[in-house]
Amino acid sequence: MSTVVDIRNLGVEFATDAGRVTAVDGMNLTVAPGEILAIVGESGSGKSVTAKTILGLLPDTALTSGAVLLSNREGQDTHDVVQLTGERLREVRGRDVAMVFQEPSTALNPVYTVGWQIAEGIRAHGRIGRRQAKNMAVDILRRVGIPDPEKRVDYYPHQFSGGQKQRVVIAMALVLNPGLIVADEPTTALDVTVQAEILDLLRRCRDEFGTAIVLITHNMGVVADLADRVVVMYQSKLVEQADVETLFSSPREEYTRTLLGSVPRLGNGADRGPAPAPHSELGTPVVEARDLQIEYPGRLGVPAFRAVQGVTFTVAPGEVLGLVGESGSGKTTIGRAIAGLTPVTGGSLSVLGHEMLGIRESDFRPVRSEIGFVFQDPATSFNPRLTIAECVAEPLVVHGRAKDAGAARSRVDELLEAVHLPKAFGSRFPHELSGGQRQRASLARALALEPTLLIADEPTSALDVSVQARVLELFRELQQQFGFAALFISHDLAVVDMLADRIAVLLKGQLIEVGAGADVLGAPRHPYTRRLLASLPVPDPVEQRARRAELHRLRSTE
Amino acid sequence: MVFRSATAEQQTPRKPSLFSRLPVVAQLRQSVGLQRGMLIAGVVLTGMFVLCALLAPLIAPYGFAQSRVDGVAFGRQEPPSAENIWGTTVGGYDVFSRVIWGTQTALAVVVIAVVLSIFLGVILGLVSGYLGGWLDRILVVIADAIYPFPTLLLAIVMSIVITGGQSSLIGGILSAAISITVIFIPQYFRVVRSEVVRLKAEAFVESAKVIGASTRRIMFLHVLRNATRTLPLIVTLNASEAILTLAGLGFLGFGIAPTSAAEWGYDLNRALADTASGIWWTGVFPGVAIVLFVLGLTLVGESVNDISDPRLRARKRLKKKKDVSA
Amino acid sequence: MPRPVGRIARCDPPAAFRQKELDVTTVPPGDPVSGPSPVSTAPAPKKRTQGIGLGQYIVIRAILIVPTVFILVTLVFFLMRVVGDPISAGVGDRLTAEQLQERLAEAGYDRPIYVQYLEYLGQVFTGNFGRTLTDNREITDVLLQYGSATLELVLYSLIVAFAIGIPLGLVAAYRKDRAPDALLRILAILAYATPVFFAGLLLKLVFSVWLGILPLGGRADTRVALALGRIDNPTGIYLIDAIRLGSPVAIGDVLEHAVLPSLALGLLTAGVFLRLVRTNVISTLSNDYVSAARSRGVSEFRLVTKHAYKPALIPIITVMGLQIALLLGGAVLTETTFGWRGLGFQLAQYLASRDFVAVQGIVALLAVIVALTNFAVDVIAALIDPRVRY
Amino acid sequence: MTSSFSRRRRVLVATAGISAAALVLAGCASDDGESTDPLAEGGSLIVGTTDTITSLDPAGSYDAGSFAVQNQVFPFLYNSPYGSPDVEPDIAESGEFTSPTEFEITLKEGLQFANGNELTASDVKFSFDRVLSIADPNGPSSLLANVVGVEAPDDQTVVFTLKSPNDQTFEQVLSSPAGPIVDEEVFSADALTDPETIVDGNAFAGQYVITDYTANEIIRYEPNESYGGTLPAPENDGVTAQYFADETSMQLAVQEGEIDVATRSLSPTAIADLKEDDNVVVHEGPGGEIRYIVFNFNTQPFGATTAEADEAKALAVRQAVANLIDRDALAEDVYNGTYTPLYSYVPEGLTGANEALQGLYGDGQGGPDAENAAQVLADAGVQTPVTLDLQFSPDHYGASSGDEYALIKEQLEESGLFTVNLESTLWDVYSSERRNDSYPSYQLGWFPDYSDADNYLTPFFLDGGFLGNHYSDPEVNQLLAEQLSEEDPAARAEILGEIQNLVAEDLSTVPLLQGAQVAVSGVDVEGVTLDASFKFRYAPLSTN
Repeated sequence: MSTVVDIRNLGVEFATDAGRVTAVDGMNLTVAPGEILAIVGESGSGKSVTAKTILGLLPDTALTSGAVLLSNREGQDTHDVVQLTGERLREVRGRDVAMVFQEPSTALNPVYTVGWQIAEGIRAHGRIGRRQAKNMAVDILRRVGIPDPEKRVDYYPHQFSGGQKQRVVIAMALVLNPGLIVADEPTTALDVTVQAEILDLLRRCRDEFGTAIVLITHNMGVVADLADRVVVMYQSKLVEQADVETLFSSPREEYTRTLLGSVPRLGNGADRGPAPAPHSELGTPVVEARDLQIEYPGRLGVPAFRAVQGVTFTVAPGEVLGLVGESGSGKTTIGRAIAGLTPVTGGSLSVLGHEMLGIRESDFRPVRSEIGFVFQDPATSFNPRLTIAECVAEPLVVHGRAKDAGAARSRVDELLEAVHLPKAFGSRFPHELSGGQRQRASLARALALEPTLLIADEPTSALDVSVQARVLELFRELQQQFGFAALFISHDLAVVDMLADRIAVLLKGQLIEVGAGADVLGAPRHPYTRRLLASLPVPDPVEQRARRAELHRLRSTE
Repeated sequence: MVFRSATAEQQTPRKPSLFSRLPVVAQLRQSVGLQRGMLIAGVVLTGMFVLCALLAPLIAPYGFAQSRVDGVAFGRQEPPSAENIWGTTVGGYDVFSRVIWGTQTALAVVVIAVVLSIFLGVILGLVSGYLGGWLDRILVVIADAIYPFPTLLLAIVMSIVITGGQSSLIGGILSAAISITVIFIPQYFRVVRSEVVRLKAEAFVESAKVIGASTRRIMFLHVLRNATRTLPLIVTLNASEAILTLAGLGFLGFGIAPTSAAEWGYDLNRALADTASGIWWTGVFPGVAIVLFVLGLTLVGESVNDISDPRLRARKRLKKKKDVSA
Repeated sequence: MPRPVGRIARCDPPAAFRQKELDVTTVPPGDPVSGPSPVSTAPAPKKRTQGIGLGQYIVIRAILIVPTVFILVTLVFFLMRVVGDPISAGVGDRLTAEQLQERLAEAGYDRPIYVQYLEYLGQVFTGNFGRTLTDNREITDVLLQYGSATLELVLYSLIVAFAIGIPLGLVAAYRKDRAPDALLRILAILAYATPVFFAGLLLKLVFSVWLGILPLGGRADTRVALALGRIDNPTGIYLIDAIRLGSPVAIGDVLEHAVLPSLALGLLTAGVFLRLVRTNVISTLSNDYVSAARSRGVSEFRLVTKHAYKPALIPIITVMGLQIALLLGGAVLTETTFGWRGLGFQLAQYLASRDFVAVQGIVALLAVIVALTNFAVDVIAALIDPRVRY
Repeated sequence: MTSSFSRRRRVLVATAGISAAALVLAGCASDDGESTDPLAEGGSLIVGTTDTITSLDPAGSYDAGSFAVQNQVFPFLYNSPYGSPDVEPDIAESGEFTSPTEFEITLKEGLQFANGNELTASDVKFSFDRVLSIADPNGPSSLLANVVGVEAPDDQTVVFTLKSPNDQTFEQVLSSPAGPIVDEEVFSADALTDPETIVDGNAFAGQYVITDYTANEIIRYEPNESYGGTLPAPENDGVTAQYFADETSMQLAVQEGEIDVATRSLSPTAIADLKEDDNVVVHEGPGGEIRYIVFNFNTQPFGATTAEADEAKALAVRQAVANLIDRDALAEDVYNGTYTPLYSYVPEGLTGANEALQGLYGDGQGGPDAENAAQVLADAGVQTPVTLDLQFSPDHYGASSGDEYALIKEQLEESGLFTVNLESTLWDVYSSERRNDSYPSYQLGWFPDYSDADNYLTPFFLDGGFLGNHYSDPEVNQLLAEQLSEEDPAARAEILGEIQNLVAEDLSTVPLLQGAQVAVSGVDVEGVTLDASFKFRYAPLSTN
């Protein structure tokens, strides 16, 4: 059989503020009908641009060269999307190729019902009555697994959960039964448990609808789970192309090997050396939470939102506690409460011997020198108007260890060195550093006063995998060097597994399981933990197939 | 959201010179095509008026309250001639000279009003936004109440209150400027406050808090320095509004007396009665001056706004390989 | 209120925005075109799903009108007391100092200001706004008579503004940074850079003086006005009254008189609307859901007029509400320019004669209108936004 | 309908056609074919004005705009016949001083209001009593300061008891804004009466009745058949008064023939323009309005409370000013002849007026004379230039005040004898500040309550007058009292002349200009009467 899409020598350039930027260079690839092709790569590798080119969705500022030959499902009709414009391009979109977007909450128009939005796509391709279009919408919603579609076809996007929204987006893509779906990071915005369901749905798309899928992702686990064939992109170019088993088992290119090697894997935590002693033997806990409750006050008649309800745990000196949970589980709230950013509303939380319930800021301020905090987003955690050196010196200045940033410079240099940043970076501004470099600087700042407790709130979730691996490595190194206790917050079990001595699992504000890393990950007691573990795709197609079966078993038993 | 600040930043690999980071200049460098054209047109127009204001004594052939030269009166409502190139007003003054001198009045009012309102508005917005509490709530309610109120009416009442009805040059300019300030403060207050509230939740402010920095240090070192991002834009837009308000005051007869200063709104007011008699030159010239000055400032303001907003900024469309060298 | 994510979240209804502010507070989101897409995203910000009901929201919003009106009335009361009194202003050049004092005392203006203030509040509380001092009319009568004139003018202007501003705004947004956009924007800026009185002057010069096809000012010819005054229970909105009168000549005359003032005021507002629609539609056009719709083959016309327009409407309407309130301010100048006897014209007169009772009454009404408009706009925005509705 | 079928009318008809179609579509057109055109009724004379009306109720107004209306519809005991400043009985049969402080009036027989109510002495008493008892802040009660009480012993007789004896101005007072006679069955005795009540009650007994009244927009007058006064019956079948919001529209309206007469007030520019227009006639007549500069005797240069107080020098300064003023230039350049030079305190046209200042100052012909001015100052030993603070109000006496005072400043400074600090202040502050001695010299204007020379003298120059400029001259006080009760008109005129001469020497004020009454009418309009009564009457107007 022929191909659904045949990309030949594709080049894309953009006009940006910095001038001309090449996004895709000399790209060649084909997708066969019913095939799932994954394009992987880190940010800026050009994978998303490639995907958008297939639909002719690039903005005016892009200049495209080469050809993207798109065939319809039956394979009789082929168009070069690059050459198409206006009405002809519009006809192809949705009929021959459709797209699934990364963020379902932005890909759905908030002010129209999902039924209307699905019907828009249908009615754009031929004279189809309103009623008939709606029937088609109900039908497709049912097929992507939306319960009670007759009623929910008239719902607005915000009335669906995140996973259901993504199902709706997929339904929209499927409704005209195109031969190809381009899925741009379709699960990145979702929690792992939901991600597994969406991946199943995409697999069904192929199996039931016979649709080919171009899957754009950075997540090697997702690739291993779903793809038939993989294309690796790096710096606008295609570096390697292979079927999925081959790629994971014997990657040819150095870059692919690095990429695969950077992916954190479950079970790697075991090599951290001897299992830590029970924490009670390590002295007075640095953090001790007993029946901790945290509420966010409601605005104007809204009942208060209880983010954390009755959580009890401790962090011993020198210990790394990993706090894991999906979005909304309250893990970030706990971290913020320990740092005194969010007030505690009930129970007890003792931080370095200070009871946080009802504490006054002025009483807590001196204690802050003992606490370091690393924020999730390195882009926003630095004052853009201060240099890196000034930012890192800030704790020293505030706590009177140095008169001003200049006086602290030698100490700042030491710190930068400790986080493997060149001294010269101190005089740069935050935006002149890459994400990984900024996160290192963030670590340097957090460690400036040699704190006894470090709180790291998803410190690597905004970073590419290879960068993430290096930052995590650094974190571990520093922890061993300085011996601080740490609360490491993450949604990624594999990441936590790499660092944490003990792991605590949160579900909807409640602590459902806590224990040594190996115990929690190796022999989870709580069904949620088990499902969480099983949902996490591993970067190994063979193993992942087995895990998928395990997940299905778990789901069916629940 | 995560990538917000990444956008503008990633594209500047080197630290640009101070000059090129100045508002307007920075945007001019970033702009392309029509957007650039509009910005340049705005800058040129505005610059022209500022020059006129500075060089008024050189440009204007006569004084703004001069009705005769060498003892010979110009005559009243004389049509444009060699002596009075844009004719004379009903008061017997030279229209051209009054239009030129009028730039001085307009500029003075704009500068005073904008400076005063920025100063007060920023302080209030910062304190209110960062500290919150009852002070914040009260200020917000007051600002909300005043904000949508027709500015001109407020300006009229304020100008009566401030001058006690007197309209000398300094008094007139000051009162117009202060009246306009009173209207603008809520605007600056709201902009700065919302910016401060946004910044308050930013990671870098929280990280300063975690470090243990004092409230004052956070407010001034971390928040204030970042909250002023949007001010250049509001300044240009408000400057144009200030001119319109001044003209409106003058038009309604609450402005500056003709013998104290030249003021376009006043001249327009007087010219209104001339329309039915077909005397167009007394009104058209000062009117066009207002329109062009406001147009210039608005073009600058809006272009700066569009260019600083990546969603609205135009970028060069790439042509086929031919002009790669360009 | 649930706080929806993203752009629309910034249109916090109670804190009404003005168009300029809306633009500048708009935090640039990830630049959609500056480079290839980022790989990883942080988990979406947590959204609070439980919110108050629409009904409750409306009630709270309605209650908020009270302090707004109260503040404005208070402000105007004290400001007006500082500026002078209507008696000195009215008959000050014919009375001796003693006679003047006597009259001031009789009117009660020599009492402490807070006593006068409390008395005024008490009156207002009972719905008694008093009588104008200069022409001894019930404030409510004044408001009804001139309010309807202003209402008529504002309605015409809004028709002009909507008819011009919205379609052209959509065109400009769609043809962003091309010639039509630049042209439309310059025209829009010209429309609001031109003081309404200057626009009025030019319009009058051209259409009334030179071409002689439209009247210079007023709301109707003498005969028409006389006839309109004679019908039973006139609405004060001349067009309606003229239709009730059943005279085509009267309708034509009334409409003719409305052309120039509504153009002058309407064009000004149209310029603002155009810019507002353009900015917001450009911003929604860059949203994923528009790309998503485009990826399904929805036509560009529908993308602009439906998919991008309706979400953009929420901020647009919020700001438009404010603009409508500001129209009232513009009405002062327009009415003065065209001799259109409405609230604005009358307010300027009363201000000049320092008739503070009248000014307070009109300002209180303006404040109520402004507050009600904002309220209505918030409710409409809430109705458009299903996230609030459900 | 009026003459010219203007350009606009044609367009109007065109739009009317369209809207007729719309009407039919809307189903709103009146279906009875016989119904007359609702617009036909206003087909009589239209008079335009930019006046504003404070109140239709005479007790609540003391201004020209309101009085102009009241004059058409309310009867007076005394009124001025067309063409004369002096008054004669109107609805009064006769009136005389029965004792020095009692003025007795006999009413005509069979007087009635348009609503059929009889007009008796009781109504007269009611009318004056309510003005005094309501004493509205905007009302004319101060005009009746001399009235102690009013009695109506029978239906035809009214007796006024006065404070000062033999008040020769009292007949004039009866024709003033305090004098309209109202219907006691319609008007309230202790509160102002709404225009609606007055119009609905048809409580009119003047030359006209009002049939339609929209405040400050439109008033429809119909002739009053039951008017029993001495003024002639209206020459027209009704007048519609249109109140314009701006003079430009009115100017165009009269040019286009949409209105037949335009009265107060048109700008000097407009009048100059209209004089060139063949379609309209510009009528001018003497005006009662005067403009003058007041000197504050305490704070003017060398005034009584200044550091270098010197009465002679202060007088010299005033005289120098009077010498330097070029009234012709002011009248022609600034006002295009809508004001005329005023050389005395009583305007030309009134009985007893003279030109006291013309001979005393300037070149003797009315023109300025810088040498005289220099001489006066030098004789008094005043060092020149004298710094003079001169105030004017930009918003009370018309927009041309600014031009007027700019020119005065020029005239004074041109000689090199003065340095003038010209300042302007909005009216409300101005009118209180001037009483507080804040302004050494300042602009004022005056519009008479009634057309008698006394009204231009007593309020100004008698001790305790409204000027409050600390001018006091016992001789003037004495003469003012004398003229008031002098029954012989010739003797009285002589005293009035003497007063003017005395004040002209002392220069309590420097009179500048006298307003001309101006009306513009279509060429086919007759009967425009602008006389020294300063009342614009609708009754003589007619079209042919």
